[in-house]
Amino acid sequence: MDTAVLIQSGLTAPILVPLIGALLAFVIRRWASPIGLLSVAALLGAVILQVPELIADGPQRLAVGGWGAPLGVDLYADGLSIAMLLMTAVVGLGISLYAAACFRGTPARGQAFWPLWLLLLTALNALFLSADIFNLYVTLEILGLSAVALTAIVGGADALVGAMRYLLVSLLGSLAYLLGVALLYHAYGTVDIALLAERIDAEPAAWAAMGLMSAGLMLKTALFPLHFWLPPAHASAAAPVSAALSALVVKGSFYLLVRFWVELFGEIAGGVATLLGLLGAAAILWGSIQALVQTRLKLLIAYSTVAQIGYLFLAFPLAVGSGIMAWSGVLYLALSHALAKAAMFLVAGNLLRFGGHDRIADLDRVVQRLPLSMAAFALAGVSIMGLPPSGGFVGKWLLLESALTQGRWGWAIVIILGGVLAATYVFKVVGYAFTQSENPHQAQPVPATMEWVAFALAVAAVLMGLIVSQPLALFEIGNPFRIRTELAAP
Amino acid sequence: MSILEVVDIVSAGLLILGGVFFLAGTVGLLRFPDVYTRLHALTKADNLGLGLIVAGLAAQAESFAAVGKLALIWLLVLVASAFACHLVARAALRRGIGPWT
Amino acid sequence: MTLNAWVPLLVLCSSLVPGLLIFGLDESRVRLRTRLNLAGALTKLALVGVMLWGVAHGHTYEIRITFLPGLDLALRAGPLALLFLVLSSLLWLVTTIYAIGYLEGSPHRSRFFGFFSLCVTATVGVAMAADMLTFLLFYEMLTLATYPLVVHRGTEVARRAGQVYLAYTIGGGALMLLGIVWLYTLTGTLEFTPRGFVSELDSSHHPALILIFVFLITGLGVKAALIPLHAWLPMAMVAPAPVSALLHAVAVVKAGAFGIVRVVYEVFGVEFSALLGVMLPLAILAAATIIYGSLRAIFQDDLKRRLAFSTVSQVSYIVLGVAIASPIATVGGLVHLVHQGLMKITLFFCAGNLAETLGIHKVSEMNGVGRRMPWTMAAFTVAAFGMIGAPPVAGFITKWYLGLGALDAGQHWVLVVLAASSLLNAAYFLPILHAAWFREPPATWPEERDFGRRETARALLWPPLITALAAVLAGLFAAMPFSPLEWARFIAEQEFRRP
Amino acid sequence: MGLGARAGHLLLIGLLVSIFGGLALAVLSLPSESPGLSAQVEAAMADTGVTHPVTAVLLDFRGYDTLLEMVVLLLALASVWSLAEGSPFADRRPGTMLDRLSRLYAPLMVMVAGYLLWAGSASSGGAFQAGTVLGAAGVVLTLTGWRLPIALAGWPLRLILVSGVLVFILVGLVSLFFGAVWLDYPLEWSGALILLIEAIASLSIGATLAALFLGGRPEEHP
Amino acid sequence: MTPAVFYALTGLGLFVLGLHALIVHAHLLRKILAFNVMGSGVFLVLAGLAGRTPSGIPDPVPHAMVITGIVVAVAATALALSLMLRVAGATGSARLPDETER
Amino acid sequence: MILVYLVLALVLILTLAAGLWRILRGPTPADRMLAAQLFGTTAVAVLLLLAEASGHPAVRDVALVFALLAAVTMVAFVRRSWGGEGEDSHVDP
Amino acid sequence: MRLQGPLPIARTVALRLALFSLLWWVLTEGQPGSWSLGALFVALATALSLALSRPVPWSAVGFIRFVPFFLWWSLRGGVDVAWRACAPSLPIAPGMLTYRLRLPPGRARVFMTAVISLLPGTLSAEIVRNSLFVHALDQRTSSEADLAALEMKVAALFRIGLSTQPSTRAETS
Ligand code: NA
Ligand code: NA
Repeated sequence: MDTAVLIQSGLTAPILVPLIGALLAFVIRRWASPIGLLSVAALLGAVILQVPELIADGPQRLAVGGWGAPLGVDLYADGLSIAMLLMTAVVGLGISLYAAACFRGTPARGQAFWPLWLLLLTALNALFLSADIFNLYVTLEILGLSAVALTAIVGGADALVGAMRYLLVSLLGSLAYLLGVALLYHAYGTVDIALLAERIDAEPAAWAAMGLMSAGLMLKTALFPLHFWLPPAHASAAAPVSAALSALVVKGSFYLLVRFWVELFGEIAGGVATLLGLLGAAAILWGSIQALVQTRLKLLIAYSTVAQIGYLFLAFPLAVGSGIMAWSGVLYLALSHALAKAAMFLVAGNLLRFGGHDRIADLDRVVQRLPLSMAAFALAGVSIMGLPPSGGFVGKWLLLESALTQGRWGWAIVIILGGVLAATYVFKVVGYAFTQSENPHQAQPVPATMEWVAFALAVAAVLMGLIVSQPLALFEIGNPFRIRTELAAP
Repeated sequence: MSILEVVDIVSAGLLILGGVFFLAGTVGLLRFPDVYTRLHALTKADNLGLGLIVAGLAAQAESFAAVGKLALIWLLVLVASAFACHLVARAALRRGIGPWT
Repeated sequence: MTLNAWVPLLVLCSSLVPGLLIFGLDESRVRLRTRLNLAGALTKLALVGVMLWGVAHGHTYEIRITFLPGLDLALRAGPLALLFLVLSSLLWLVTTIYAIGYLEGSPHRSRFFGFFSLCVTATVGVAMAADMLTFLLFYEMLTLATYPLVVHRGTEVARRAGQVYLAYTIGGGALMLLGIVWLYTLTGTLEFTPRGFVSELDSSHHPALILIFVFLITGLGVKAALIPLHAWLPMAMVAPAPVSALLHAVAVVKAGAFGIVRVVYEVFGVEFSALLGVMLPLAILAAATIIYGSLRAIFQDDLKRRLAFSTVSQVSYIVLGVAIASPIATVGGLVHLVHQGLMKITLFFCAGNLAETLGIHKVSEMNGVGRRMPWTMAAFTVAAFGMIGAPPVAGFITKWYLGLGALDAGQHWVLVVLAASSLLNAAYFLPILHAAWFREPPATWPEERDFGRRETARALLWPPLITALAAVLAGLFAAMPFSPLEWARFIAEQEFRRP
Repeated sequence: MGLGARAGHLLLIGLLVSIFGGLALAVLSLPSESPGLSAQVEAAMADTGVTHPVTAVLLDFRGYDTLLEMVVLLLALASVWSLAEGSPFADRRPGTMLDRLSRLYAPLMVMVAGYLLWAGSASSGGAFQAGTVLGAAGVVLTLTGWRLPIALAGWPLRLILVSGVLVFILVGLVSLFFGAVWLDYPLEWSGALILLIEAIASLSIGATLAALFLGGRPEEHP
Repeated sequence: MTPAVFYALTGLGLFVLGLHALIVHAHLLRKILAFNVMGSGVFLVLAGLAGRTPSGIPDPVPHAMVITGIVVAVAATALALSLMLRVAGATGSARLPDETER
Repeated sequence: MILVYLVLALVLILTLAAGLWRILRGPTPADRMLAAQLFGTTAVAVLLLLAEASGHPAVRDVALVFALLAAVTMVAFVRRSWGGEGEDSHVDP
Repeated sequence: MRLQGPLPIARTVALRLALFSLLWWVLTEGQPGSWSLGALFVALATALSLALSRPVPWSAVGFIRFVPFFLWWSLRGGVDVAWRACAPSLPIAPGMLTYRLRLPPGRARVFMTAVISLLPGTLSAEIVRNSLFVHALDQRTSSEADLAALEMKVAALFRIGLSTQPSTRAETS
């Protein structure tokens, strides 16, 4: 065996580890839960092992099967991919621990959960590592189908209808994407992103492909006004699934949008950036207001996701003038949102299990009855609102700085307003958590693991606001945002 | 007139005849009054049509194995339609669809 | 890093660590909780004492970590920071003792004292913040840590008050954030510097700077309860009395006022602020708040609401002192940071005692209460006279220096405001004193509790007596070294020192 | 349909027509001749061990895509099994005619599947077509009352279902021993390894498709 | 018009027709069928344009992609049908709740 | 000959279309069950003709698979649309 | 029902192996190099077929006699229905016949049921006990005699001796 090749092939580990785990969990159902936990732990290890490699040698490219683009499929990892992989592994581990405790009482549901969940992680990692737009189509499908199936595993009309709508949207997005891929291949004779970047030009085929692929991915990311499917799906799923959907799955398609934008479309269609930003701004306002008027906690959190997705799209217009700052800010928001939103949905799961419902106004003194969960909710809320010190604050700071440096006041006001609205809906929940409900409910015990996992994720979201320079340095490995050096120099 | 031309003519004749039976089957399908009679048309005429087409193609085939494969295909269709015919008729009968008289 | 660098961090931790530990404590562990509270408060006081001595002898206490490239989070204990630090750590100790007595036997005390400690942590963080970013961090932390105390009782009224409190403070915080980021994009630094760091900017940026000033003052004015941003404060009166004390005297409104001091002196600089033309509007706003708060206070029958409007009025003395832009007025404003704290906390302690012991919540129920609770009402009387500005209580010193400063700066209208406000102060305090001491007590009190020989519980009685005494001493020994006045002078000298 | 709905429908049609127009414009703007990757494929065929270019693309050049595609199938099955309570065809016995037909056809289908597998390396065909036919055989048998023995319906069946993906991964890992990256088959073994993958994959695909068609988990209905 | 372009345009037509059916029809089975029509359209574009090689022998790469795409479509359809049955079982209707009026 | 194949294939496709139109109109569900049969037979014929016309004998394999799958479709169709009616086990031992 | 003659299992296995080998040869169109895989699948298919279909007695002679009979009747069947479909007067008179089967239940009966549908004018619709319900396209021409003749051929193919007399009657519908 050649150690150099082995190390290089380590890039496949984030894909193969959860995949093999999924196969084992599917076959050996009795041990699905430990197999799942072990796989996710191993996944985290495998991803962390990639980091020093990346820091030492810069971005990695691996020609799977030894062929190399354009004939074969390449894997590619730079700072951006690694950041997303780390996010997936960390949040994934949290969700896995939670799920193991959550499904202990319902083994059938747990056995259904693990293979699907591990396949979802496989798909996410494969997506973050792929450099090939057709291969990405397949990963997108795995991601979408596993997410749909996970949404449905609780059963019940709400979850099933939510899952069905999600499936329709997901398939529509994939088909639009695939048609775009078809056009790009036939226009430029390759599906490798790097090669496409060299060949792409502002011409009808590229424009059509951009429209199709962006629309498909925007649909999957649930960017306003294509968000309609998200709240019912995310709100009706089981808690660990909701967490995974909001924290991780929507980031997958967003990541692709960023990649494609930076590598392929940004050059040919700069003007569309403003449109994306405007949709993002609308998402922030609309999502937040919708979150505010919800009476059910999980729907509130789901609409908050709609709003937070909006933030991610502010980078497109802002990056035109400030480059890395806006991208870093958005990436920071994406990562901390993953931690915080996962924590919030897990807390919602705890409250649901505790009280049997998630009506906000009927929360019955949960602050003292589930203090750890509520602390987790509040801390996650801090990051969602963007209060210091938290990952959300760093992200918003960078975005604000990028907007104000360019004197683009509109964006700055939207960023600020979104934070205020977020505070309003977060504290709506926190406020009712202090009061006694008029409809007191039977309290069911909540396993300690389920509380601690949510808390740990929330704390991590806050801590991201104190450890900033390392993640920022990681993002820049391999110059994923294609910042030209003369611009990047201070 | 060479052997090849004769084969071509025979082959074309068989093929066209096969097409005629397919056509007749469809005419029956359109004209016959109930599901049972339409079944007659479909099963018998189309199978004969396919058999004639297979025969026509077999005359052109490059090898005995190819002839065998063509025959195999015909046989498979034949068996399937014979069974299907019975099953559909039975299903119709059990659903209380009376034959047209 | 020198040993000194760790001291600010230790000051933070002296309340943070007990707070986190208390969260984990079972409700019934009363003794352990009390010990943790007192140990934290005493440790903090000791550490602050060390720094006070050190700063007076020219030592620096500073710790910083990198936040973003080129932007640090930093804590530094300078003279201004210490003024606030001493006040808050001293009053924390007293308030803790008071709260232990006040909440005896009530539910959720672990949560209460946990957040109480976090509140103080945030306050000392605000005091020691060495730049605008760090300031913002602790300022927002203060908002978050206070919220659970405001809604502590868990009633619908408390929840509503909490929402109003947040609506104001979060909105203010958002404006501040906008101002801070904007400032940063212009200057590339946020570090508090004596006489400010923005004056070098090209004059084309002056309109932007004015707007930034407005954003920052608005954000800070919410907590400092400047009109029209004051409405949350009277509503927050639903919280338990120790919380009111904390809000009004130690933490929240003080953090706002202190922030205004920082912004005017160490971000913009007094002279540059005057150059920008923002000082007169600020002074007028402060004056208007002073008058408005006093006027509203007169018509409140609810004792705590009357005190709350009094706070609205009194805190603006600090802002006024800053806005007059003369060294002497600065001393008056700064010293009032301490003086108002001592006096107002006394008043709230007393109000809490009346509520706890006799069930008295309204001014109209206070007839003859001086005979039933002489010690409490004695402390109340001292503080009230201080508020009015009667010598030798500390409030007099404040008004004296403010008046002198206004004369010095040629702003004679301020004297009118001061006089009017003193009259109004008298108008809402003297009737209380008259009723308490000179009216006949009723046959029964609304809800009397029996404390045997004493008029009320020991833990409730000592704190107001101590703070009232401190208010008198601060006035009597204003000229002594380390007195609030001397320390304010020390600060003012630095702020107005010619480079 | 109300007036508003009609207007909405017209709007929709207008939108769709313009989408079509835009896409058609893109298609018409493509160069009329384009080699795509056919030249590269042809040049590399000698290194694949198979002779049919589509098979070479599917199992060698873009074998990773194919692996993921088999994951999709498995995922669909895992999803369907997580959804359905049981096969709707649980206990109904077929009639004599159906029973006979299936008994006659099943061995034929196995033969055809084998043939398609063999044909894949040289002409169109391969694991997926063979798997489809095998799956059809499974469907026919199950529909006509045949049941997997209970002893095999648990993990042995699941092992068969995952075997396609598993073998693909493992064969891919073999290449690591030869100092090559994952899925880079050593040249002299390439054809045989691809055939191995295809053979097991077709079995697994067949089982998956049949199971997908039948819906529920088999072990719940012995 | 070359056959390649003809196929591609037909494929685009199918795509758009399927999209129309997807939006207009409320019944889930029709929506699922609409996806299959759209998918066939995409595959037709992908495979049809592969015939533009100078040699006339179609480019094998898009063909392989189509095979992959078909398998994915089959899997997705199977899941969709299964889910549809569950939705129908749970809600009593194979339509999404807010689309029942159509 | 190629012309014969192609024309014939076209004719078959047209008859298929006509037949399908008839079948899908019903009127009974049993009529629709004829679709599988008509479709299977005609499609096999068309595929065989196209295999000959295109010179790709491999297409014949598609016809073969089609013939097999047509039987499967029919079995599935009959089984699925039987809907709860009795089995014929009472008919045969 | 009576089996005529023993059925050595070895003969059946050999026969089926040969059949499937022939099938493989047909499928691969005689290309060499396919037999390693071919042997595997021939063995698999044989095993499966043995598991699914027990050997039954049959007669090679009967088979050889049956094939031309069947082909001829199929041709007649096709021509018949095509003529009836295309004739302007639509000369059909459909109806149900009931035929009393003499073949015992089993493969022979299945075979007959299937074949009837390919023959002129008849369509097997249902079997109840020993009664076979046949749909006739033209009651006037479809005769019991044809069905009996077919039954005899099938019986010969499966080495079955028939005893009772055939009987059909038109069903009033
Ligand atoms: Na409540
Ligand atoms: Na290779």
